[in-house]
Amino acid sequence: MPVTTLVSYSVQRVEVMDVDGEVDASLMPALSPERITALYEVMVLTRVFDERMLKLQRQGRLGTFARVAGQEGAHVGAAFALADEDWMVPAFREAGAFLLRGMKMENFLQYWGGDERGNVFPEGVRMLPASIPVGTHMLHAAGLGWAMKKKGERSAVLTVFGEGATSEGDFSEAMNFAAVFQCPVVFFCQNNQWAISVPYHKQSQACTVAQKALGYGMPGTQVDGNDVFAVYKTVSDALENARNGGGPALIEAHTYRVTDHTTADDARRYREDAEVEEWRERDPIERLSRYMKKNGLLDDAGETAVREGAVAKVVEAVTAFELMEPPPPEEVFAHVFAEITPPLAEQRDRLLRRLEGRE
Amino acid sequence: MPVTTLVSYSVQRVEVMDVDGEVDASLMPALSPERITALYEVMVLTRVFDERMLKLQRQGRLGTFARVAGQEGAHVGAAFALADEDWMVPAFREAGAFLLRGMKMENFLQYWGGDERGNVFPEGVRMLPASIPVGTHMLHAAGLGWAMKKKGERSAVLTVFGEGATSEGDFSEAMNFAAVFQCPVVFFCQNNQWAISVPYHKQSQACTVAQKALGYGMPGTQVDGNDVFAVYKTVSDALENARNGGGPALIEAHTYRVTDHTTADDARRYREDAEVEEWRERDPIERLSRYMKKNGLLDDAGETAVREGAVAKVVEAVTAFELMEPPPPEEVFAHVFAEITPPLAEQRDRLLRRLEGRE
Amino acid sequence: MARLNMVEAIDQALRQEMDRDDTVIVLGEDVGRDGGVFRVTDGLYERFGEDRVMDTPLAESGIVGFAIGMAIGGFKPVAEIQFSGFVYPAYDQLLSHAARFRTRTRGQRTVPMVVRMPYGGGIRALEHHSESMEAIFAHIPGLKVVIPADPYEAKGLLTSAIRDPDPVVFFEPARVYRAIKMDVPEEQYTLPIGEARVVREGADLTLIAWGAHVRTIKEAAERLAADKRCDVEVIDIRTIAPFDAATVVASVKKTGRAIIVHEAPQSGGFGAEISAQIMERAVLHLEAPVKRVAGFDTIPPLSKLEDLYQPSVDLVVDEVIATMEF
Amino acid sequence: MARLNMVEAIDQALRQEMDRDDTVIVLGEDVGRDGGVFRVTDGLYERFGEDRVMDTPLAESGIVGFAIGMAIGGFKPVAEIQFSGFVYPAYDQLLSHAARFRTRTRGQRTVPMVVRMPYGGGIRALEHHSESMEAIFAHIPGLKVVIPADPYEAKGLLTSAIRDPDPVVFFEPARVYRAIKMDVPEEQYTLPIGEARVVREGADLTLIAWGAHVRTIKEAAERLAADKRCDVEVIDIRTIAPFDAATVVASVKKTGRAIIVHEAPQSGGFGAEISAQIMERAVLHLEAPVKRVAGFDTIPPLSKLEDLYQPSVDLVVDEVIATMEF
Ligand SMILES: Cc1ncc(C[n+]2csc(CCOP(=O)(O)OP(=O)(O)O)c2C)c(N)n1
Ligand SMILES: Cc1ncc(C[n+]2csc(CCOP(=O)(O)OP(=O)(O)O)c2C)c(N)n1
Ligand SMILES: [Mg+2]
Ligand SMILES: [Mg+2]
Repeated sequence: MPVTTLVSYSVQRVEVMDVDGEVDASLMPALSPERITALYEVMVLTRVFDERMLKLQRQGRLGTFARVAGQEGAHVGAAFALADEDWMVPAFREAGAFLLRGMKMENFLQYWGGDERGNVFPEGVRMLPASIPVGTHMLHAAGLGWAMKKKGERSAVLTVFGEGATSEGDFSEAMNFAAVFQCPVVFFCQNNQWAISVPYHKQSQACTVAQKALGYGMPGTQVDGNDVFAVYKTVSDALENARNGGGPALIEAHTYRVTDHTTADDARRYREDAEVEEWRERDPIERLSRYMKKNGLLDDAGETAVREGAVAKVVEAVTAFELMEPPPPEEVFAHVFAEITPPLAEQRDRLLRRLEGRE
Repeated sequence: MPVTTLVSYSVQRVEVMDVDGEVDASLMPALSPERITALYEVMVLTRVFDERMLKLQRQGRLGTFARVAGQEGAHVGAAFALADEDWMVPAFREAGAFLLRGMKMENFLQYWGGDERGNVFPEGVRMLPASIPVGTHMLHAAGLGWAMKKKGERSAVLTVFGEGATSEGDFSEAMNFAAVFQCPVVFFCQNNQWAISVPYHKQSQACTVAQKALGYGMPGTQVDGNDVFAVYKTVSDALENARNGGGPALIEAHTYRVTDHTTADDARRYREDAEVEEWRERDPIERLSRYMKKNGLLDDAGETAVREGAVAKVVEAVTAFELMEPPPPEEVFAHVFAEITPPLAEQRDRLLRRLEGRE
Repeated sequence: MARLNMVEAIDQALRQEMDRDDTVIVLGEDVGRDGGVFRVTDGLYERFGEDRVMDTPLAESGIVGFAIGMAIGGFKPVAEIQFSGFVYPAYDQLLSHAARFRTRTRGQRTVPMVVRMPYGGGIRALEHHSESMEAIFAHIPGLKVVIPADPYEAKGLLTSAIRDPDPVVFFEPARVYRAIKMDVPEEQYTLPIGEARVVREGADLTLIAWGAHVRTIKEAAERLAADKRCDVEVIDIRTIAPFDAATVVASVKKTGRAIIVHEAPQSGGFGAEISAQIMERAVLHLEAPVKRVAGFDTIPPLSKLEDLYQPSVDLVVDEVIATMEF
Repeated sequence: MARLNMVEAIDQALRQEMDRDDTVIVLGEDVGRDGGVFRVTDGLYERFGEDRVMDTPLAESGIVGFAIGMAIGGFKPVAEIQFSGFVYPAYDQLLSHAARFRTRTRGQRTVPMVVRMPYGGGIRALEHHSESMEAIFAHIPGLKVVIPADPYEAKGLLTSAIRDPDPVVFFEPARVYRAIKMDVPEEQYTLPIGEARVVREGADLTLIAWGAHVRTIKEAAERLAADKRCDVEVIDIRTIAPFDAATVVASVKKTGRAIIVHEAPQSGGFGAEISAQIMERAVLHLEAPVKRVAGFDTIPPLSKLEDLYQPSVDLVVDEVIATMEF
């Protein structure tokens, strides 16, 4: 038979909880009420923190940053599936995952306020800092995954990126390296439909991001990214499979950027409010709270309490942030190399002498 | 239904002619006896030329080059589907396509003998020179395709590359740009199973190269690359579809590199002779000659005549090549910019003065 | 004559050249409906449509490689890289292809193309948004590297760059984008690529810069003049490739002293090339060593320490005085 | 003590360091069963297996980016780029990540890694196989750039590079690979990164080079000595980043003359940095201008004209004489 079918594939979409908070019991991940509450709390904290960061930015106390409001279901859900031994390799729109993994809020503010010292994680936290060059960090995740496997650790790596990042050549190379070396890596794409002003259909002709996995011999799945249970379940399964030597996977969280791209952007220049409104109705936090209320895990008072608790934590962090000393000048030179080189020492000394002379 | 199938794909393999030269009439492309003879002649010429280049290289008259013997079915078959108005954007293992498109053999030798002037095509030939950096040139094909479309030309671009090239990020970007802008480009991969010493299964975990198209919303097809009719038919259809505004396509020609990677390589270091022998039996030229003999298009005497005709042409080209003057020193500076810049003119004049002083 | 900032001047240059020549195509990330993240391409999408103002996928190598194909196919692409900190994925296409097609085909295939991008620090930006790596482009044979210092320069040089038959990398100092307004003629004009510009004549010392730091050295010169300390000549290099040694050398022969100012890391920055050329062509005329006032050999610090990194007017003034007193 | 060529010396350095430290991993295109296209990794695959000598897919950015992850994960990757002409796709990973992780995490995440590659012309190679673009790496803050001149140097410097806690780009002059054999100790040894080396002492003029052209200048010095024309000091820069200005300056203060020789394009080549540093630190000691003998600002020509491009012993000798007679 001269025209034969060599391979066939299909791409699935996973949904566990609908907009009303109703769940499919057969797919519902095994999460204790405490864990669900914890998940809810960190999602709310993420939202409150994000809103506060916007204020700080508008006041000139932070630089440009990328808001996460509306994407808590995706990246918080995914990071919630991590074990302590796992690594996370983020892009720049995963504030909730930073909080969840143990980064202190004041340090997060410190970094986005223009001080590199805010990039230091508490000892033992397995996470890399935000990566600004789009699409480049997934290769680090692949290499890190290889390292974990080679050491015989039963751990996996979660790397997060936007759908725009899948257009970069490095994405393709990372997928391929991870597949060829069967690295324990979960590639998690927050497909929020926009890369600044470019909508997904101008970014790619592929119906889904998930199907990009097929070209690398890797499984690809789409989940409703505003359904935190679907995200948690799919990522948990993929991480566990990776830890067990099952190789990498690509997961596309189908979500939406309801905010501007960054605080320097004005999304009204290029998209319709109607589209945004439609997605606001699928808000991942409200959806979870509906589920929790229906299942006796939350009531209105509790909801207020969680929010107020979050506000209190954020206020405390902002205070700590504002008390921070600016970095001393020698910080510019301190960590270029393990040991400062003579040319750098000379440049540093010249600067310090000059600054002294001024004082 | 919480787990739904979003999209399904399958990848087909096209075969028209088997190893004995028997064809599937329903798929056989409409080619006149004259065209088939012409195709056969250029495949034989390519083989003879390749063998002669090897001798010249061993004698030190050519630099390192990549042999094409055994891959004539793939790249010659594909280039045979081009119209004059179409462009071809090659890698470095498509000698037959150069001959077919009208590059003079002596100029081809001149280039591989270390003289850039051999890269100049006869006026009106729409082809780019060989591209040595693997995987980079398919982007040029995409942009060129865009240009043809924008000008309203009914033409398409054929770009050829190896399976190793599909690992480079630029391949992914080229596929994506071509798909997003619906450029009339046929991406033609000669999957010869090896990228120097790296076999396909270490290059990619994907069963086929063809399925890589799916991630870009592009059709992907595999053909038997040693079956020149299958290649011609599949590429013709894809080019015609592209010319008609149907967008790009990826075609994987499943073939084999029976030679060393280049004249600088020794393939016995990394692969078994048995594998090579197996593929030699699928030789594309012999397969075509069996078909032609069965169908009264060729006999033993004709076979000898074609070969001898090819040898005569090659001998003539080699003679012309050997009569060529070496490039004059000013050639180094002649084409850096449209107009030589003052710093370059200074460097040139200094060199020329020095060379004069020596004479 | 309208008073324009650099963003507006570049936008106007693009619009006018696109009006004049319909093979000119603007492409890049967010250059379309959004008008570019700095609004440099504002209004072009509305005027010329998505076929001539193309929002591309997010891939810099793709943008430049695709533009090469467009150029070979008869168009004049003007590609925008959103920030120079993201041009590195395209470095290969620039070096290995854009800069080489003419040479390797003996002029048969050419790549008339402009790759423009904002660059440089001083804008309190994120990581990777403050780099000044023009030197690595100036070292690539076959590329021209143009860096305007003000709105007038930007319009004229960009128009020339678009009309140039060879690939041009066009660095736009982000710090200058909205910092100054000046008179810019409405009609089109060109400025020469390959010629430095004497911004201010002076007798005692030559200050040399490009991009944002032309303003730094001009201010330094003015302050020194106001303080009656010395009479400084100010040169805007304007195109670091090809480099106009003649103008620099003539000036240094006259003044006997020179200081080169750039924010790029000092080691291997383009200031070294200028110093070396002065050494080769004018050392006998020097009254003091040629100095460089440049960025440190460090990653540009984030905003809290950024000011330390940027050559300041103060620092330049002090170094001029030190050189005068040498 | 065995007589080894540079290929063998590097191979030995890799083998010994892999024996000593099992976190060292070699990766790249064809480094495994094939032993590398120049055979630099010959025998390593058989000895250490495919987990420590990894044939990667054909993707340079992938190799370097993956190696960064490996390094952060506790390994010491030694990545091979098959030819330096193909390193540009990886330039972004080197500049934007490898060189910056330490700075941006204040030392919490580091990238101890070596990226080695053959470079330079003189081997009658294809397009893109003769480049000498070391300068663009020396300009990247956070990278070290090491270039051995002979087999002994190669073994010691590579051993140091692998043990270095920071990313090192290691350029191997392809022309030297099999051109010379010399005594190389069987036992491991290190050579300092950041120190230039006085290869030959001399009183009249300092010749400066790195990589393959250390041999060029040594031969020039010897010929000049044999002809009793002058007594030349020869310096091998060895690590262009960090650059050891002290050794060069001390020499030039002694000799009063200097010529820098490199095959990279002259404009923006690392020779400019050296000249600029001499200007800044020793100009008063000069008896003649510092000169550069360098490649043209052109694409390296293919083999038929390649010899014109390479600085030759003849040319260096003539330039020394001209400088002496200045
Ligand atoms: C290599 C690179 N190119 C361009 C940019 C500028 N940029 C920052 S974010 C962004 C869009 C990213 O889109 P996506 O990957 O979908 O992530 P999202 O912002 O939607 O979360 C762009 C173009 C960059 N940071 N890095
Ligand atoms: C960017 C780049 N990396 C490495 C090389 C060295 N190289 C030349 S050909 C080749 C293998 C190419 O394999 P493939 O794409 O399958 O083509 P084939 O040689 O099999 O025709 C390699 C690694 C190169 N030329 N360019
Ligand atoms: Mg997005
Ligand atoms: Mg191959």
